Amino acid sequence: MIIHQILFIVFGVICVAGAVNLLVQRHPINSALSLVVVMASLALIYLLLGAEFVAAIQVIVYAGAIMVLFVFVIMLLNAGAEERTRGSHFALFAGVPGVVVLAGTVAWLLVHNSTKLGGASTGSSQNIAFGDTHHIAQLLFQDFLLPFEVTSVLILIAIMGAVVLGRREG
Amino acid sequence: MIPLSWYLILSAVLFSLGVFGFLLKRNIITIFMSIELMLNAVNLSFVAFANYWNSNPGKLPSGAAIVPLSGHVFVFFVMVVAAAEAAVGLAIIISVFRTRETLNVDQVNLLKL
Amino acid sequence: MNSSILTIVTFLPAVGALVLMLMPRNDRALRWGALITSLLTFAFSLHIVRFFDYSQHGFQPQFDINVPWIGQTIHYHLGVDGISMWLVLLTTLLVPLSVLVSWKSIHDRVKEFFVLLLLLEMAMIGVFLSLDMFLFYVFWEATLIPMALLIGMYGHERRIYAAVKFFLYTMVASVFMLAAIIWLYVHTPGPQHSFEFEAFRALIATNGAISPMALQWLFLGFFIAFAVKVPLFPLHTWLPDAHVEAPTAGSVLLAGVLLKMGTYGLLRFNVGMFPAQSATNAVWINTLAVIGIIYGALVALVQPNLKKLIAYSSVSHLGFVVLGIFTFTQAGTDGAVYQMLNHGISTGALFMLAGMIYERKHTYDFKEYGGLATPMPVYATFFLLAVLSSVGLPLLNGFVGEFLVLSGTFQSTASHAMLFSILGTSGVIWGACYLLWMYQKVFYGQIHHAENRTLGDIDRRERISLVPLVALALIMGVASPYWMKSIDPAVGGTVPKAAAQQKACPDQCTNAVVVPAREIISAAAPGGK
Amino acid sequence: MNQNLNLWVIPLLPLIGAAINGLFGRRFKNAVVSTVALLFTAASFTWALRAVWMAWPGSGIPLPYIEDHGAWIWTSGFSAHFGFYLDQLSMIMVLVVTGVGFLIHIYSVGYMAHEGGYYRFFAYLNLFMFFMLTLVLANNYLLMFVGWEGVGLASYLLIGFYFLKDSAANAGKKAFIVNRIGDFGFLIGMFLIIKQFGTLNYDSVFGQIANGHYTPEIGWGVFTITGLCLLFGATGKSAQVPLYVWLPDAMEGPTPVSALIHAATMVTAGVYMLARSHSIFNLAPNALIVVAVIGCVTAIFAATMGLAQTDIKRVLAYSTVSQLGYMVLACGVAAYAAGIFHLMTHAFFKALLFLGAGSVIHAIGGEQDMRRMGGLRKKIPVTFWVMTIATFAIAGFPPLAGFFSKDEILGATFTSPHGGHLLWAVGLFTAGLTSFYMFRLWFMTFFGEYKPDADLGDAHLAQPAHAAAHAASHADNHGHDDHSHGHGGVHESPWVMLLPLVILAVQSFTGGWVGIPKFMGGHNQISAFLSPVLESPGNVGAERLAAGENGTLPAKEEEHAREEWVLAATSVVAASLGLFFAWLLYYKKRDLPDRITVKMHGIYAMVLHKYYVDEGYGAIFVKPLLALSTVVFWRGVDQGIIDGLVNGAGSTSKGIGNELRRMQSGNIRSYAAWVAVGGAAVIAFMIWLGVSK
Amino acid sequence: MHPIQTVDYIRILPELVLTAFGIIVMMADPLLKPGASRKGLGLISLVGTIAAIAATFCQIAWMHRDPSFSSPGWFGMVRVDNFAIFFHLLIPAISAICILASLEYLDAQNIRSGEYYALILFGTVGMVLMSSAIELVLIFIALEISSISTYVLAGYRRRNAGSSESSIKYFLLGSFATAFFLYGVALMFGATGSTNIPDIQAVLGAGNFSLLAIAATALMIVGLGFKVASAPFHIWTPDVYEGAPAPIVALMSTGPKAAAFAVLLRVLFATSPTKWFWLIWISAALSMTLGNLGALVQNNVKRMLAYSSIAHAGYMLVAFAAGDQAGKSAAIFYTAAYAAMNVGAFAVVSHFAANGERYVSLDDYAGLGRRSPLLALTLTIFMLSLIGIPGTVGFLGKYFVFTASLSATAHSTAMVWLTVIGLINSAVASYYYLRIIVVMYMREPVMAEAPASATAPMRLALVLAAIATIYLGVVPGRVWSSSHLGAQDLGPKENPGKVVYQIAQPPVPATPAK
Repeated sequence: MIIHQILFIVFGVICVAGAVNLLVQRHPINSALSLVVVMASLALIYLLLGAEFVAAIQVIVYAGAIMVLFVFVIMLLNAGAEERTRGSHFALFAGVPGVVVLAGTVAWLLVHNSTKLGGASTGSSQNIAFGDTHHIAQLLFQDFLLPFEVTSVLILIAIMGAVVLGRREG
Repeated sequence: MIPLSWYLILSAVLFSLGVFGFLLKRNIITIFMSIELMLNAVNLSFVAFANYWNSNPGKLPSGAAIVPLSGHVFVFFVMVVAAAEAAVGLAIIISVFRTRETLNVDQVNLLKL
Repeated sequence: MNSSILTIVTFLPAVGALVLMLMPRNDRALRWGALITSLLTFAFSLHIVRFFDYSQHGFQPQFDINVPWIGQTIHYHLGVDGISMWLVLLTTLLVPLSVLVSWKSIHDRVKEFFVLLLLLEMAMIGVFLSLDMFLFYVFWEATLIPMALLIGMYGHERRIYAAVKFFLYTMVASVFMLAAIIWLYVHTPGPQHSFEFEAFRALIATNGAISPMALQWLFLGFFIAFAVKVPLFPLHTWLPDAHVEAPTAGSVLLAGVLLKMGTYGLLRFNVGMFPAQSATNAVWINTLAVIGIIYGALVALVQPNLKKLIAYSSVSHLGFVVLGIFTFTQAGTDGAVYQMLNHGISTGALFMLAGMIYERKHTYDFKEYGGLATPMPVYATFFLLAVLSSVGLPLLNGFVGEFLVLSGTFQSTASHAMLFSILGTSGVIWGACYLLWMYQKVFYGQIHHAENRTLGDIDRRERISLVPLVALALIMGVASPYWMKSIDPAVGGTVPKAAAQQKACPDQCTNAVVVPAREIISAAAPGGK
Repeated sequence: MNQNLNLWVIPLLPLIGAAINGLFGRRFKNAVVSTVALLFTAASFTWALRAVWMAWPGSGIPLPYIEDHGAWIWTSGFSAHFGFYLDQLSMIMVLVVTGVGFLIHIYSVGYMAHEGGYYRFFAYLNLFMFFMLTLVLANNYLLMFVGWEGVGLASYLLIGFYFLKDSAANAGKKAFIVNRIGDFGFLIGMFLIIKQFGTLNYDSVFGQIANGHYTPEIGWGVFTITGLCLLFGATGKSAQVPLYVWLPDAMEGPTPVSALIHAATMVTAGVYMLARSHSIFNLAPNALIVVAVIGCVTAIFAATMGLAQTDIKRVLAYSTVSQLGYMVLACGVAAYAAGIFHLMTHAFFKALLFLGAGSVIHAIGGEQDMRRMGGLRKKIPVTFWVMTIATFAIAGFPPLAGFFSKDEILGATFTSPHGGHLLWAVGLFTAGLTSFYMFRLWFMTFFGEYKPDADLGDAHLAQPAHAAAHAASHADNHGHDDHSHGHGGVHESPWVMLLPLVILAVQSFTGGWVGIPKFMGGHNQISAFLSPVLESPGNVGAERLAAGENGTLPAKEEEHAREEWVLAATSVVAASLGLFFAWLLYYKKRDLPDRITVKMHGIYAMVLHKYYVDEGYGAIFVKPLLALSTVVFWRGVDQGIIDGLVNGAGSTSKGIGNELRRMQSGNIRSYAAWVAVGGAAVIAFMIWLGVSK
Repeated sequence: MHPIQTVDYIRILPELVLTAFGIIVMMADPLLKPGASRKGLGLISLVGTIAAIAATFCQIAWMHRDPSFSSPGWFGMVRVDNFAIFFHLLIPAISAICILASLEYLDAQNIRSGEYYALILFGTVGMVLMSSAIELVLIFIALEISSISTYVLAGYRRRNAGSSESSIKYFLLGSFATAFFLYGVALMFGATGSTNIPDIQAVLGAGNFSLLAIAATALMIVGLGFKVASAPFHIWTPDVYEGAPAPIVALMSTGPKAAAFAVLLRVLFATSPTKWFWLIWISAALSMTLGNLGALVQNNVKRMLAYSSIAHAGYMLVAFAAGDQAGKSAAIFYTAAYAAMNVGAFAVVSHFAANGERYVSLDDYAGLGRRSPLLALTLTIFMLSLIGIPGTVGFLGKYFVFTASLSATAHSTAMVWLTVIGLINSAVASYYYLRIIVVMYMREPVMAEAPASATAPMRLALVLAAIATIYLGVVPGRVWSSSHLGAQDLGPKENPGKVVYQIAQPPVPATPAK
């Protein structure tokens, strides 16, 4: 299935490029757009992995809703390009190597275990579209009913929190 | 056949880039975006593992079958939470901006030592 | 009554403190309240002496009360033996006197003062009565706070430094004891572990139950906590500061009781639980004790400050106690216990006296004194008696203890005991030096400061507070068997090995032609037949 | 048979007196105070007489008589009781103490009449009596030690009676501390006895020695060490070298005190103790030698110091030290009975001398410097005569008391096997010196002209530096016994003071007759009386004792008698020489002493300054010790090292805390970096652990 | 399809009750006048927390009747065992006291907004749920609920720059850490195929402890370590605590922390203690040391208490490191102990801080013993407890922890050392707690006027906290035995439903005196 590999590589590269661009761009709006790129390509990778439902809400919720919110706030606050202040040497000189170590360790671990983990099957074997809405819904409204319901509380406080913080001093 | 580790490494790379973003970006909103990036990376891992368990069905010691889809469900919840966090987080950012008139984290350091 | 008397004695002060806390801020009523509470406690503690069974030998706690407290393993276990009984009595005696000496000197935050004082009393009594190590530690630490607050709230210029130093010194040291206690606890045979003193003792006595190395560390864990409290050289530097800054009542109780907690701990727990480790460590401990005796005295000799001098004298005196304990002879240990009481009385009296002069002069500096015997003859007399008691003049209490300690040490088979005894005996010289020097500085010579000419002599309240101590100094100097009859058998439980080694003492009156007082002897000295 | 002597009454009576006066005396009139004090002392004396009478050898009460009043210190390992012990030795002591004590009480009534703190004085004096009687009557060493320390206390209080004067306060303190140094030895000695015998009771200690088949130690055994320790104790109390320094200073006390405590009774306690412990010493020949040497050295040393003193009481003080040296010497040559005999006679004449001196001082208004006296013979005749008797007695002229006792000691010394002749020679020379300085005192005080306003400049001294010191020391001494009398009228003392003088004079005269040796035709009753108690060791004095007592060796007795006549004669000659030189220098050619001192100012200054012993002690022990304590211990170890470490630990923690808080930069990115670094570390560490397993 | 049974609703009864009250408060808020005091709402929410406690007792009763109550419910999502019950009681109680303290605080700060209470209630829902959730999804959501509500509450003093800074710091770093946690969950899912804790435990227990699982554990430790403020993830704590409103600090330093510890206990003991022993050991030692040394030099009381909270997390981790039954019990007990004293301490701070949180510096406390003896007394009690003076719960907490660590059979030498480090630390710590006492009692007041006297609810809060501190310090038997029972429901030897929670203290055989 070479096409899958090619697709993965293409979207993977776009993904990483978007992420790097997020870091490189100085204006938040550019960063936000880069993030949208990352998310979109991730949605495609999800599709490669057979996660249709996830791919769909990735686009709808993330790229659609959340990123709009970001852009909205950026506009609202009229955020300009960030100035390169030197607030933290520690982040640069200890944090960056730290992350490199972190990433290196995880990468080594994954490569090391890659044989054991085997390959991701995409549409090859038994249940191609195992991540479709039907199955998800069954899970979500039975096994994961409680979390789902509890999410309502989460959203409630998110709304309330946003209202409380966002409204003018009364 | 794409090795699972490819996905995972992609996920790890994205996660690390997210962390770098947090460490290196000055704009609070961008930093928040970096966090979103990290969450996305995590989601990728979930989906990849779900795929893995789907293709390598197994049983738990309790006798029940492994449900690969719970990875997807997890991603769903992560997104919900991310959305909620985004709402609150951006509200907090607005609140900070109101008091400090800046979005530069390096200048949000009243509390220290 | 017999099973609850210890509980009553321990917690009556706390109840009093609670009542005081709820009372309105009427200073007079508060003072009386504290006085009555402490006197009641004293009266109840007399019950112990009255109904104590003097025929028991070894470590046999009486008036036992033992009920589970926290879970199955931590017990509320109080008991009294011949040693702790007198220390409790000393405590209950000194507290009312402390209330009396604070009558006028404390006029600010009176309520807090007496509440703290009574809480302190509860904790101190608890320390001496606890037979459950957990409970012991609880009371042990509980003494810390009221004392630190008394110093810090009612002390003099450098009070905060002194209070904090006192607190940290003791706190740091006692956590090691806590570690040792817990370690022992978890190694008591399960499944139901125990904090019982006896259980610890049995555990340690069990061959091979604990490695020698661990035993050594445990010993040190206990030792350091007690050594700081004693205080043993070189852990003594908190003491002068604490004393100088403390209010009179604080000093009295600090010197009179709190230091005894250290020596009591050494005797009961270090020697009582770790006989073998005590023996192997005795050499350096005794060395420190002897250094303490001489060093404390020498430093006392050059102090320009009355209270500091008395404080260093405590270092010296407590050195005798430690020496007596760690040479493991019956006489020496008897003497050490006796010396604990003596020191409480004589140094307590000295601190009370120092406080009285402070109330008049607001300084402890010798330079401000001189010639006070003329305006204050009664005061001078009391002071002289206290000094003599402290010097160890025969027929006063100090001598009995010192002599027994030193002669016991001399007879001891512990290594270098004879040398320690000789060096320790030199303490009688030093003691005379610094105390007489002090007495002269304060009372003799011409009056150099005009205002000293008109100093009032001590009034009735002050006399009442001093008389018991001075009287006790005399009585304990001539009638020591009354105390020994309970101390000696109890000590016999702690140093049984040493007691066995002791040569059987030939009868004292074989050649006596007339023994008019045979009955008195046998009455005074149980087991002395 | 089973008569109860109730010895406890003897010490208790003065104690009651002391208590009454001490507690309530402030509100009493002087008359009441003195009545109480005298009453209880007299009662005590009476009771002592009764006890002695009842227990007199042959009266049916076996000696030693012991009574026990229960435990004082009791432990299952060791105990000491309140017990009293009466034998021949304590009979003599108790009579001397109560008798002389009573007389001095009477004297004090007059002498102290105008002093402040009258009640205090008598309370102390009674207290002293209590302790002294406890000392001599105790039936064990520990109770003896009670008295021993107690008399030290009384001495401290009485020396410091004029506590407003720094010199008096200092002297009291010095006395107590120096005594304590001696007590140190006594204590160690007691520890050794306990170690050896398990008890401190006389009867069982001596009983064990008697039944223990001990042989005298060769070398340095436990008895020798014990003996030396006890000796050290005795040197403190009895003012022997090297601890004699307190006694001259003790003259700061009122004169009756000097008479009672620092001449007649307390200072002899050491001798008593040595005699009491003779069983131990008899087993320790080496210790005896040391005792003898100490005694001898003290005798000559103090006598030389006495030569140059100008303070009348100080002369007497050195003389006391010197005489105590004799007594110790006697003990050292195992002539314990002789020592006790001298103790007794010395108590009489030295008390008399002091009281007489007191009378003189009293008469001329508190002046103590002999150079301001002179010609008092006519003005205070009674005093003059009693002093004359005392002076001749101490100088050793027969048939006065001092002659017999001193002769006995010198005789015993001569026959002692341990370097006896040398010791004897020194003793003899000392006797001459004693005679000299005593007559010097006598002449300076009572003969010549009365010169109350004599200029005390540096007439004696060529070197101004010494003069300054001299003057300073005199300034201190001025105004002793600050009487309210004026300077002018010299008057005889009142009868209450003279009465004891007269009685003591009689005793000084006749007191020695109980010890007239055999060779003079006497019976030496005192020696016979004491012999059951004070046996000498077999190898030291048995021969002499045998000769003196039973006459079992008639051949030798003859030879001895001749020898002893010679010895007695020599000592009389020595005394006479002393008298002659004193007459020459201080009566006939009064300018001669000044000339001599100018010529020999080095030696003179040295003697005058008591060989700089006090200064030496100060420089060698006291000052370095104080400096050590202050600089090294207190400032150095305590505040520097220990507190430095403690506070250092505190500030180090704070320092670390201050460094650590820099972690808290306030920057979110830094914080995130911490989390990231921490996370990296955690993962790397756990993976490493997982892999390495 | 299994129908959802009544018992399942009982299993989430406290959450339901709290949510209901939260909604009531939220709905009632707009009905009140904008500038009016929201005290009524506070009282309603107080009732809500009490109702939650009552609901928990209902659960206990149910458990008594039906042992299967403790088996997982809601399709394996929650398990209300003794462990959960412990926190179901503890957390609403904490919230209740914080609400009591807030009633006065909000008035003093002129904050007139009822959402405050609603947020507390909803946050409590999350915390309560965290303790009973056994599915990582649910744990994650519950964690987010409690976190988000505290993010918002931390920024509630909106006029204050410090408050919003605290909020943003907490929010950004919290989300950052959550991402780590999630990553760990993802890896764990990959390693075991499940996100259900009992399943994970079963898989790992069966010997399939792959490196992936180790990495997953490590990442979850990072995330949860952040929530409990253990070193080296403690770094946010002082800043956030300093800026947040004092009653909220009282809440967030105890409630979410206790809940996070509950999760940590669930998660860590689902894996094998040998894997993370050294990690926790180091973290414990570091937390104690860094926390205490940092606190030594603080002058701001809130900040000092923040550092102290780091140190206390360290003590709790010591109990974790012990790893056995005793250790788990000790950790559980310690959460309650710490809650009692710390809520009290912050309640005093919040009362004393006055309008605008002006008085939070140590110097402001000078002479408090004179100006306001009762307030000083209560603060003293809490400080003594934090020091670990016997007679207070702080001492017993430490005692249980160190007993556990010394009795640990695995790594016993290392545990002895950890104990020694801990004990020395607690001695060092006594310095800065003592400093507050010293300042209150031994310095002369700088400000003449007494602080405003506490309102009745604040008094009630203080009294309750003080009573809890002392009561638990003197007779902890009941709480200790329930924490012990709770510990039995954790870890490999798990046997749900077997041990029934007991309300009464287990009967003690009367030990004869001798």
